[in-house]
Amino acid sequence: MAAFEAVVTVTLKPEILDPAGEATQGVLHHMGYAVRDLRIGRHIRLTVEAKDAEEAEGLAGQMAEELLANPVMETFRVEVSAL
Amino acid sequence: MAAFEAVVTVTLKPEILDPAGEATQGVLHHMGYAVRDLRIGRHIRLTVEAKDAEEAEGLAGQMAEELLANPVMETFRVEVSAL
Amino acid sequence: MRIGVVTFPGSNCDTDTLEALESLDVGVESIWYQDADLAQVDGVILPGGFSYGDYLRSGALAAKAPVMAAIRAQVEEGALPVLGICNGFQILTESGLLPGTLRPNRHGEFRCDWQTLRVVEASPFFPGLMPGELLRLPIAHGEGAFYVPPGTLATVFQQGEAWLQYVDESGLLNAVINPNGSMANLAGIKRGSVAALMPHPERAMADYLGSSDGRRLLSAWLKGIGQEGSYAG
Amino acid sequence: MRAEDVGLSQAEYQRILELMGREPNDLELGLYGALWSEHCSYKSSKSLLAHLPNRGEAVVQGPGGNAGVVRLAEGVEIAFKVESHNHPSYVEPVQGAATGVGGILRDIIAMGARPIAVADALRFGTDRPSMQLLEGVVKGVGQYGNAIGIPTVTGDIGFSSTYRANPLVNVMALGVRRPQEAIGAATAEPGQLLVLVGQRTGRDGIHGASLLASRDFDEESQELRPTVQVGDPFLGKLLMETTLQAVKEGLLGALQDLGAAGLTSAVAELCESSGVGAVLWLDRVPLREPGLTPYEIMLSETQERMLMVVPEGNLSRLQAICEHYEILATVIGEVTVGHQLIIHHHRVEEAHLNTTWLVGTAPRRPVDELWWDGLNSSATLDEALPEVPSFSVGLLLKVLSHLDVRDRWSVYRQYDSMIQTRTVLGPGHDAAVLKLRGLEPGIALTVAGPGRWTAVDPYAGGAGAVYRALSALAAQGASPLGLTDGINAGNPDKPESYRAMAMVIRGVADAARATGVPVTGGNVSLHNETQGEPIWPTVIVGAVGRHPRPEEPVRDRLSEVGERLFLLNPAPLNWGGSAAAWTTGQPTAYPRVDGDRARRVLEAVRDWVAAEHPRAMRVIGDGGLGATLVRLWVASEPSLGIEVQLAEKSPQEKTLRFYNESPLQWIAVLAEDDVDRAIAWWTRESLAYAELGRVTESGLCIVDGRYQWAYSDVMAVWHQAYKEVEA
Ligand SMILES: Nc1ncnc2c1ncn2[C@@H]1O[C@H](COP(=O)(O)OP(=O)(O)O)[C@@H](O)[C@H]1O
Ligand SMILES: [Mg+2]
Repeated sequence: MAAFEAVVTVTLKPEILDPAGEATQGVLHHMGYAVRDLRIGRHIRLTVEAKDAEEAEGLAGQMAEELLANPVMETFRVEVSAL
Repeated sequence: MAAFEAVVTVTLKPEILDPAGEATQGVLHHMGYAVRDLRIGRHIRLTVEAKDAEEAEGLAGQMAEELLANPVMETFRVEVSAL
Repeated sequence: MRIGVVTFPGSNCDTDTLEALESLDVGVESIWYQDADLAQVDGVILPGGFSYGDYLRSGALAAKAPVMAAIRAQVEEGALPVLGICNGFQILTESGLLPGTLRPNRHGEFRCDWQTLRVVEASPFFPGLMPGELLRLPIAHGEGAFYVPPGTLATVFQQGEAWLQYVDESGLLNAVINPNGSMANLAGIKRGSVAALMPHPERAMADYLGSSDGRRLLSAWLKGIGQEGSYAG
Repeated sequence: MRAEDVGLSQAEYQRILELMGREPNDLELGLYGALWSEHCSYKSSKSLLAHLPNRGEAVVQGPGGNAGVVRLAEGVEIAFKVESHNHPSYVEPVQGAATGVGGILRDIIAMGARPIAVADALRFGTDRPSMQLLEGVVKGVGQYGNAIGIPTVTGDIGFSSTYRANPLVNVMALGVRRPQEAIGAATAEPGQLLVLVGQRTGRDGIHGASLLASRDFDEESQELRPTVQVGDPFLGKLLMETTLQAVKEGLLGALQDLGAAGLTSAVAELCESSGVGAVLWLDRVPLREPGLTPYEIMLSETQERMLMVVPEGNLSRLQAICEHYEILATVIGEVTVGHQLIIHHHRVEEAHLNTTWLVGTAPRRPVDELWWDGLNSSATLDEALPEVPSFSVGLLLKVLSHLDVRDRWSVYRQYDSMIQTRTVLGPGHDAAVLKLRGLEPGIALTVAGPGRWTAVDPYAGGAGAVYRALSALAAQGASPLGLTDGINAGNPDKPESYRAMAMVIRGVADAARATGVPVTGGNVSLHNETQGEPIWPTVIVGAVGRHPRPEEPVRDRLSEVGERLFLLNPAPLNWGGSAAAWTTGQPTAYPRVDGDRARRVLEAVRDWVAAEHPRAMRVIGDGGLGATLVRLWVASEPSLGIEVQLAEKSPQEKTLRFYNESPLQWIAVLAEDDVDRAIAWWTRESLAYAELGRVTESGLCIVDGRYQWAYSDVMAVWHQAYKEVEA
């Protein structure tokens, strides 16, 4: 068993409204920045014990599916690295 | 000018408490996952116009400094890619 | 005397604050966040509640509003008295007019309740509010834990910036009574002519609402503005 | 597209063919599907709801509008209604609950009223996943209410495993307006413009009404899941201010919120209630993502939108207000003479329908009057008493930790209950009390509806919910102005579910009629059924009353040693539907009470309280007399105690007295000096009472001199947060 760092990036599906993103973008416009399509997601990092990277990735994916992301409105991506 | 995608990842400094992260980790434990050090940050993605990647990165960094991250408790990282 | 109450997009305690001031017989003016003209007012309140839905971080988006640049200029220039309530506190730390920041509550929940507070230090901006005095005021916030980086808390106290603390009903500091995990139980901070607190004095203007201590606090602030000469010190 | 794809039966499709004289195209079929859905047309319940009494002195607007309206005082009117958001809250608890709050607030705003209070009534299962759902829902209610700045001043929570896959999220909202600000959907006139204000339209919640909320939950509905609607309280606040400003300036000809079935139901209901037609230019509707079809635009349930009907001359002023608040306003159509709804998209006529067909002639299930008449006299359920446990110290602790009885504090402290500075009594009391500035009478409001009662007798439980709500008003000396009811039940196509729903409605109707309080609006949520298991039929009754002196509400705690405790209107000993009965596993039928007598008791108690202002009052609620005594006690100084003597002799009878939850009972706390006068009053009004005991300085609760509980023991069970449920 070894410790792995997993980063689960959870983002809203493109068709889902992101009120926080819109408000933030609006203020950036007021500040003079020409940005668009600003969307705010979650960056979740955790440490998990597994026998190899593959297993760690599997575990993190499972956690994302069951808890960290809500599949009706979000998608996620998992990246794993050894610690 | 070209469009670039910038991802600003904002994370809490290590010494800052993360109640949401703790709560999430607690639920994962209940569900039987042995995780630790779970921390939740923000994953902000946006599109910005710039003449090259370097300028795009500079702009995103500026936005992060001025608005997207609070330097008292957060740090950030910027990644830029062409669209 | 005229007091301006700023309305940011989505502000929701602005009306309560205007009404509280009116009940104290002071002239009031509602200031829209895009206005940069503060010539008509002797003091400004940044009200509580939410602004911009408190998206991103509470107070972060409002801190970039044009009116905040004007407030900053006047604060730096002379002594525009500014009082931040709850969200107003968050806006003031986000804009750097007050030290530190307000983290999400320790327990991760929004918390609405009654709370006893103790005055840490007297201030010329609040004549009559004496050190050790207790106030009972409502709190309502999700991000109210005052935080300054390690090693800087002592400075806050040394410089007289620690203003109000959460205490138990007998006035004692204790960790259990701390509603949000705030450092040193701090509930209010002041710096120069700027003061701010997480609790809501405008909600405690009559006994039938549970307390009149908000009336005491706001009256003291108005009195301080009335005696403007005292700021020089 | 086929009829089934939009939730219509073959018979309904045939009816459409008859009406139109041709086949509808896909868009037209979609509109029928939405408007003839259970959720929008009330096809199964409308004929039942028609039996609810809805007239009264104070009624300004009965059912039919977006919310009922009653008169509080000269120049002040109150709009209020309850709405459900059950299915969406199961799919996404935070957003489902948040958009539920946003939705009912827009109903109130659509009447020209400024929302000043929210009350949430929640029902969940009892397992750990249900507690997580609860956490999400509570977060969602708070997220929207707190951010938009409307206090959540009361609510209620109940539990049963039947709500596990069908949690209930019913939200009531209340607003105030001046009569000259009255507006609604019934006053649109030909030539006026249809202006869509607020959020850009996306693919959110398409088919939410027709499929998600109008069918049982099963494997199939997983696939039909519409895109989740996300609430934006920030935009909601801007939209609210914009709308109320436009109303105040008299700019609008009519006003309608966009709720279930979005633009479709907003336009159709507006046309139908105003007796006009409309032309829509869908290509003008601002979109959040490109490429939405006319079908999607018409059925999208994107939140934070309002439909304003504006005389052309007022348009520029309206646009100026919208610009100030940085909110979008777009002319998307025009009101026309007649009843035709014509929908264009890029100059192509995409649909041409008669709005009367869409709304007025929507099918409804008829009610056999004989059958209806029989509902309340149906053979009373088994009245034989089961084995009732003996009185014991342990039973009270068990009842106090029952999920339905516990302190709701862990939930309501997450809600801003004081914003707007009118809250004199907020959550944690039988009724909330609000004081309006510059007005003598205040508002008392409450919600009630234990599923435990309707579960064992839908009729008596429905009536009991009304009595319970009215008892809370009476305990404040407040006069009821109106009721709103949220009916939640299973699949109406199943005879037992349909009958249960009908019995609940009958119970509400009979109690409302007997007490003379009109029902001015409400909501029906059916198909709360998953894989064949329906929820307990559940009604949420909201009551609004005029409080005689809001600055001095009647308290609900003990204030000093020597105060005397009385049980007002003690009920015949009964076990039915009580938390104790469910705890020990042997619930029996909930008691039925005589309506005329209920009215007399309620009026007598209200008049007595208003005139004599007792030290404290508390309605006998969840957990019966025992739990109610505890609530009084723990709200007081811990040094105070209670000493009670029960008149009942046998240990079983004591248990029945201590835990029965029959309606229309109160604990009254009196100053020693007031006791004689109170007894004289009660006697004159033939109000029965039993002396319970007195307030002591022991810090203990003692019954019959031998059963005793310490403050800390009681708090340890009663004050637990819901998270601490056993797995
Ligand atoms: N249980 C009920 N009791 C009384 N009136 C009801 C009930 N259910 C619905 N109504 C009335 O029927 C009308 C339509 O309700 P609804 O479709 O929920 O309105 P909205 O579309 O604004 O949400 C409203 O006027 C409502 O008050
Ligand atoms: Mg409506």
